[in-house]
Amino acid sequence: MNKKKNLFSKDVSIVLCGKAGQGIKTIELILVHVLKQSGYNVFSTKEYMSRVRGGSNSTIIRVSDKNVKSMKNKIDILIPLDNQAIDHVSDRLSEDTIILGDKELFKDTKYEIISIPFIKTAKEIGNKIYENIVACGAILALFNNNLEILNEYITNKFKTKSNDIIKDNIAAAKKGYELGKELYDNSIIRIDIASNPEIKNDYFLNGNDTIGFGALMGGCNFISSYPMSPGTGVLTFLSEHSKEMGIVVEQAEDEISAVNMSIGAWYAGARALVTTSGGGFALMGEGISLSGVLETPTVIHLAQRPGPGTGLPTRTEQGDLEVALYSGHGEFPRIILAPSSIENTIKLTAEAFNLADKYQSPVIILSDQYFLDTFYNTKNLNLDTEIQNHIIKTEKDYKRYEVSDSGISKRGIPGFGKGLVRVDSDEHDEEGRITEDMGVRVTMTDKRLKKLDLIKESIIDPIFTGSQDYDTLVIGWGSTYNVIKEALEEIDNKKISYLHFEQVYPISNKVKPYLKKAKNIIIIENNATAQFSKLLCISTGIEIKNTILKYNGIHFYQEELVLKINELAGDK
Amino acid sequence: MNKKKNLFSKDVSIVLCGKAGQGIKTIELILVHVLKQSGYNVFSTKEYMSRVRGGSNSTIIRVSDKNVKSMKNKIDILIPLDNQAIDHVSDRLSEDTIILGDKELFKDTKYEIISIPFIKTAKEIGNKIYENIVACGAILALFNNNLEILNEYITNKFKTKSNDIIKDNIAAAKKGYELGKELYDNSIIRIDIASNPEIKNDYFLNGNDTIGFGALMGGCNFISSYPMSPGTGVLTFLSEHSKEMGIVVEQAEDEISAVNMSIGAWYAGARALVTTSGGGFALMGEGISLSGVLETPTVIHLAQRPGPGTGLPTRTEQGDLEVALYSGHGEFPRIILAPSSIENTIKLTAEAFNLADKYQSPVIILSDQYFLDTFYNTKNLNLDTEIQNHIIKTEKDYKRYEVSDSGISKRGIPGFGKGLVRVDSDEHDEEGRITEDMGVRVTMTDKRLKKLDLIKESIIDPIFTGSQDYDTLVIGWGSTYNVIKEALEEIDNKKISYLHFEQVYPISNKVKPYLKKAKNIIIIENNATAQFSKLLCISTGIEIKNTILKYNGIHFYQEELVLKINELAGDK
Amino acid sequence: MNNKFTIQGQDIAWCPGCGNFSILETIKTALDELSLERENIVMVSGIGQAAKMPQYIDTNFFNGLHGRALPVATAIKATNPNLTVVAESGEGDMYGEGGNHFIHTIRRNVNLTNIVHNNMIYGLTKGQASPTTQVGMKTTLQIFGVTNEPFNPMAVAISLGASFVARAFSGDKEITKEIIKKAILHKGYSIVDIFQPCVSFNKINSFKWFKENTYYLDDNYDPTNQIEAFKKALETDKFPLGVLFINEDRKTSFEDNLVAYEDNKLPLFERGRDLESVKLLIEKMK
Amino acid sequence: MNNKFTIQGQDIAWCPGCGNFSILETIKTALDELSLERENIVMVSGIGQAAKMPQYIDTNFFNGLHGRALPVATAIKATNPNLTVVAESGEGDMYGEGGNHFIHTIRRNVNLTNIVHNNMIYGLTKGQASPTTQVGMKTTLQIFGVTNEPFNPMAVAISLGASFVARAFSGDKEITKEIIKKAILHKGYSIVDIFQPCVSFNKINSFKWFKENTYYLDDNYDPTNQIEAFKKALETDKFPLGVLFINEDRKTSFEDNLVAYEDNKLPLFERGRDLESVKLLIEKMK
Ligand SMILES: Cc1ncc(C[n+]2csc(CCOP(=O)(O)OP(=O)(O)O)c2C)c(N)n1
Ligand SMILES: Cc1ncc(C[n+]2csc(CCOP(=O)(O)OP(=O)(O)O)c2C)c(N)n1
Ligand code: SF4
Ligand code: SF4
Ligand SMILES: [Mg+2]
Ligand SMILES: [Mg+2]
Repeated sequence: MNKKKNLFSKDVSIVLCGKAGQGIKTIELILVHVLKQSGYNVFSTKEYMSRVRGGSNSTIIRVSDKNVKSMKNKIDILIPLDNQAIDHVSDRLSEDTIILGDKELFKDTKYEIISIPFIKTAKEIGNKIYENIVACGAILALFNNNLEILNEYITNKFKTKSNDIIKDNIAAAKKGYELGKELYDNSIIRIDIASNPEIKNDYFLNGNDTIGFGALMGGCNFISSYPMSPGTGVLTFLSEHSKEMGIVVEQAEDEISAVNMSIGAWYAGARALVTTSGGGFALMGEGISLSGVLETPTVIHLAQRPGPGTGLPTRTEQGDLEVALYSGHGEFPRIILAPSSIENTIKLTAEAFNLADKYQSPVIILSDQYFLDTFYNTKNLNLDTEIQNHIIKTEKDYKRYEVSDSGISKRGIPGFGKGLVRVDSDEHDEEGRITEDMGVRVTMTDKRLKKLDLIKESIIDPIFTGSQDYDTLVIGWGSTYNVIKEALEEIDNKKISYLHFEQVYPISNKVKPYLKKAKNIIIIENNATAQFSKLLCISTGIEIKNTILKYNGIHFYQEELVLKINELAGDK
Repeated sequence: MNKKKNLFSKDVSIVLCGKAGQGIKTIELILVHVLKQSGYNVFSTKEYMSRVRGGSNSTIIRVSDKNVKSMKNKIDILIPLDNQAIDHVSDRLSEDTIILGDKELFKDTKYEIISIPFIKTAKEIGNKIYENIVACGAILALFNNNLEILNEYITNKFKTKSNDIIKDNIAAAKKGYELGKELYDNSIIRIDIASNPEIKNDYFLNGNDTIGFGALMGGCNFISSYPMSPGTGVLTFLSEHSKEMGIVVEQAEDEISAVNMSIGAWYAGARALVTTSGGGFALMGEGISLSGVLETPTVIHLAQRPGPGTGLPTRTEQGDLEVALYSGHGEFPRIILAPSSIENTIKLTAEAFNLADKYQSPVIILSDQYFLDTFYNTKNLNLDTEIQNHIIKTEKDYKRYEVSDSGISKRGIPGFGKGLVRVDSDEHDEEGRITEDMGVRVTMTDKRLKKLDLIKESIIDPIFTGSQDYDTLVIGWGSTYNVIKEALEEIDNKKISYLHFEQVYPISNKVKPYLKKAKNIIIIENNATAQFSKLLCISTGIEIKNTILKYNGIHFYQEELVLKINELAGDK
Repeated sequence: MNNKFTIQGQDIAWCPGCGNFSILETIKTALDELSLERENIVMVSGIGQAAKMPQYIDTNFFNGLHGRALPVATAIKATNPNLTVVAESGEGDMYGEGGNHFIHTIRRNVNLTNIVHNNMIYGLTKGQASPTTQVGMKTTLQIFGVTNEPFNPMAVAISLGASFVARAFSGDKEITKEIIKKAILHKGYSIVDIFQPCVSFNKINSFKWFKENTYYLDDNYDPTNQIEAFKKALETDKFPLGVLFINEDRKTSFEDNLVAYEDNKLPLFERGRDLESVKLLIEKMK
Repeated sequence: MNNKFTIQGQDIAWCPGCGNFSILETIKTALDELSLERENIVMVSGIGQAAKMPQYIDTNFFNGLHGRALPVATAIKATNPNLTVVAESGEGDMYGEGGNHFIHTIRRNVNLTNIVHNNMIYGLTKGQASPTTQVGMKTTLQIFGVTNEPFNPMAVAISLGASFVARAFSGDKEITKEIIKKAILHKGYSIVDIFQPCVSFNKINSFKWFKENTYYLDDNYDPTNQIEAFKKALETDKFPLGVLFINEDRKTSFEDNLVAYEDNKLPLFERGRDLESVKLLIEKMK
């Protein structure tokens, strides 16, 4: 037996891997909850195949004495739940990785496995399905934690089920705990990371929740969408709160209907959201253009996954920035926001509704599978957002497109006031009636485009981290925020600073000096063609030549960023 | 009475204006044909409202002693066919404009009108509808031309109708001719432009025809489209030739069906075309992405009109470059061609099919209403194009996505050879089967993107005009070619040269030196946001600051370009 | 005929003699006779000749994209159930480009009125076949004649158990007006497919042709029987006019079923954001 | 059961117990019994669990976009009428996202076979309502229960006079195989809607439920009567299985009507470009 590291006192990455349908999601949910409630800093994310049963999916749970918000590639403890699991993550295993599994499943593996009889134990209690809970109990024991919170959780989770089920689950947890405790007590594995009771009061939610809550904070009361991974989660979230919060929820027959419904809803006074992924979004281009010409707001959540075509439905990528930026024919302004952290996204999403309403333009929220599926605990949720409602009560002589200095006309809605609200996707005059007058055409185009200048006045500043005195500037956008930040913390080079964009369009003029100052710019994107670097080129006139790109369907790991940033920052 | 210019010996612009349904199109067709057959250089284009009857439409016929290929704003002779016509074009009238009309219609106009009793004359012959032919006869007389060719044309046009109809039309032409001849003989209007019998042998066709013939030259044998102005013309063209040329023509239920049909057709061995306009194209984004991931070719003709939304359905704009460039989610190569002249477009369009086939990628032909509706005579049609057919007969072990050095895999089709042709919009392996293997994902993405390098090796060179020793470089793309060229000829400044793009994406590396050399770059685009300048910025790293933009729904006129180029080239 | 829905001195972009003029008059009269307020009506349309209708009626309107009137109308009604919503367009728009929305709006049973001007041709784009163009007809595009079977909107609507299904003829203003009034008053989705001559591009299905090839259902006709209605819908030697079908089983409309209105009947715009509840929910994430 | 359409040693991504396995077997057997060659069949699908089917059959396939199998299949057939074309997908794909293509493909009468796995749920995306989900069923998304009326594909197809309309049940492999064979042999558009239990997300419409809530049309049933077929299509207490309707009036298929094949029967890829004719046409422009 090699002398593996068996004591984890600062940081541990535990990976659970098994088939779809085996209930990894349940273990994940239970463990992260219980660990966090026990006062640990917990980070968790998952990767999964596009199938309902079978295949290989995995979840990582990282526990640390610091509030970590991203993950490393390397696995400290692997818990394989079926016999393909080890192969599935084999390139993330190191000499040091401890594999904790049920030997029954791994009769002739070359890997060394510390066996826990999950299955036998579960069966003894009465059913193989208790395997999950046995595993939960065992893992908790490695932390030398107690079972109280788990038992509470179980009782609560199964409260609608029979008493027997609760009893069996609690027994399973206990049995698992005992098995794990043995390993702990014999110093085979010990996770002695300090817990902190204050963490109990931290928030603990994933990206999907932040967008859902953000929508609620932004006054969203209408959602029409067509299911598409990974965009569906937000639809489900709002449906779950539809009754209490008074949200109209409709599953549309297709994405074209979804986006047109949302524009109709805004027109009539709702605050509507559409959620989708790349392929569905590609069908909404005409609708976005409609929102542009009508100056009727719309908010679209575009949850990215790798394309083109159907691509990799359950994986992650930042490959849809350009389609978000340019889809829809003709010329009109838009706003694109890219959620970057759990802390900021509730506010960011709520702002999307205010921005759409204020500028009467489409707003796109550009997230991705990685962001949506990632949890970590945090103390600070930025909830500081007000509803800015820009609807007016109309007078009799109301003109929907009255020309104003700012480009913005007051927005009325039908049935509120004495005025009539006329909107037309043809070029129109101030009253909203079709026109072919060339002068009016120019006036209206100018009016619409002028709003972009106004939008530019209040762009969300990019997040700058590091010293003002840098040689190298690292640039990121969207979901890569935490992993880049933590990689740079690890690199700890005062000459490298970091600029991260939560609003990716339009780009503020303030950005150019940051770029000009750098001797070396490195842009990091989870795509193959560095789409954001092109946008920065157009916006600032500066070409960025150093790119760190990844497009295998997986988000960045900390280690690879450390390596590549060092490489590029070094060789000047 | 002012002393107006009444003798035209080099160049004359005649504008016919009237209601939709009044038959201006007929007059235009007859006149341009007869004038060209009489040996005149003829240019003609039109502008019209989005309605079937009523409103105000106009056609310009420019006759010149040179082979002119663009138009001026100013009207030499206006022939108003209804009482709103003069108002409709009033800002194009000058002191010198001669208005030739039926006084009956203009009882209390402030304009001076030389009256010809079109209506009365027509009625005398038997029907108000002969008004058109009366007008044709009269105009021809101003050229001191004879009636032979007109009579021939009439006989031919109405050959399926009764003899009486032919007789009446010929009589109407004669009557009109006599009325016009009076004006000529009395030196009230004389058009004494030299004709040249060789011009009879020139080609005379409009942009729409060139794209239609180009498709035929490119071996197009399938078209599925949904009608949308100004894209419908190409569909109608191919339908008209469907029987003789063996073309499958189907009007799809919507644009999504159209683009998916076309991809299915290519898959099965056809050479398919889709024609549409911006709004329809916006619906095809997902299909374009499908073409990208399947590496199944597709050719889309995107006939631009002003957006966003429904916009101005019958007007012109170059506002859809960006949507052409970026629509479709995910990352994959594409090619965009922008027809610029009658001479080159048959070949350009035919090449679109070869390029799509060779690179197994979407190819977009980006025209616009102005280009499609514009005629001029020309001696040189570039017809030098070969069919490059890239389909192979498959062997039993055929793999559709076999990895190759170039990125291109041999393309088989079902039913041709012993192999099976499997294509999947999910990420796939060499056999075309769905995969979630990250390594294969990267290989396949690289393979697809690599084709762009290959495409870049044979980009159609931009057309350079002028001296190599320039200070100012004017840049244009697509339909503006002739008007910019003729404006520059008028400016005649050796320090200004001209670079015009017929292939707008990808941009060749050869272009950068042209831009670097210039002290001053002026880009001219028929849109509001200078979309091509942004693409040049990304492609070359050079920002272009001088723009001449027009977005009122109308193409550029020669005079305004002369003015603005002089302005921008001057104040350096 | 002028009433409060009339806009004075407007240039109407239809061809002289077009059946749309009668429909315009019919609808204005119907709205007026129903004593509806201008501010409380929204006319939603797509793109086409028929879709220009809202331009000529003095109410709120949403003139959206070709084929997309129904999703917009659905959302408007769901956002503010107090509004009277009419979705009006041509048959190319509603059954061609918008065909998918047509079938799914029927399934939803949104309480709106869907008026389709069926001229059996694409008018605005100058004469291509529409989904209802008859086989054999030659058009500007189908120069060898149409070969696809025409779409039967009545049969499809009935087969999906649509709430109210009627067919009318633009030429008969009085009867058509009464049908439209019934449709608007009907709770749930109602469709009125109106035969409308296009004098410019459809020389076959003219005013005269429609007169000769239609008849009115007689007073004894019972529109509540789905099978009988279906039989009527299949008749094409002479097309029956009138209310073909009323589905008495469809008692609840789309808006009725929305949980958002279960405890609160206010239209969405009249509700504030319930910040406290949201914050409470977020606090639960601790 | 192995035949020439079987792919050995493949990992099939469906859940154990899923009705799709039986359909897979049924189709492979049907193709084999029809003595079709692998190279001459194209399976076209969209996206979904059902849409994975072509991956598991050793023929040509085109696994395209969600909802878009029918336009692709139409074009393949029109480009090469010698191929046997099957368009197969789930009911969400065919009647939801692809609903517009469904109705217009029926109108065209393309000579292809449309197989729809109707599990009354969105399988791949984990359990949202599909167009055929029954009212009241609670799903991962419709947590308060479905309220929209289910789409009736049989009734709609019959109302549009579809050429061949059948319904089957995945559990009955032998009968289903025979229906599929008839559908493929039928000239013109044929649809086979197959009830298929989804064991993961549809706990209501289970194997047992389908068994109990269906019956086979008896041998005396005459499928050529549109009205009778319609009546059958409306039955929902127990759903009839078998060939519901054959439209004897539809004699020509889409490809038959294409002028491109009037003088030349070759599939498009076998024809060269007729350069001379094109040049002649261009010369006429002088
Ligand atoms: C997405 C899109 N495709 C195509 C068009 C072009 N278009 C406008 S109206 C129309 C058809 C009109 O026919 P119909 O709906 O029957 O109305 P009608 O003009 O006959 O009243 C078409 C194809 C468009 N505006 N948008
Ligand atoms: C344009 C688009 N929208 C949505 C999706 C996501 N999606 C994939 S399959 C599917 C539904 C599957 O349901 P169904 O067609 O009934 O097939 P099943 O999985 O039940 O066999 C959806 C919504 C997609 N791939 N593309
Ligand atoms: S084209 Fe036809 S439908 Fe359109 S306005 Fe003219 S007559 Fe009416
Ligand atoms: S989710 Fe349902 S349809 Fe999909 S494979 Fe599993 S059982 Fe079959
Ligand atoms: Mg019509
Ligand atoms: Mg399904």
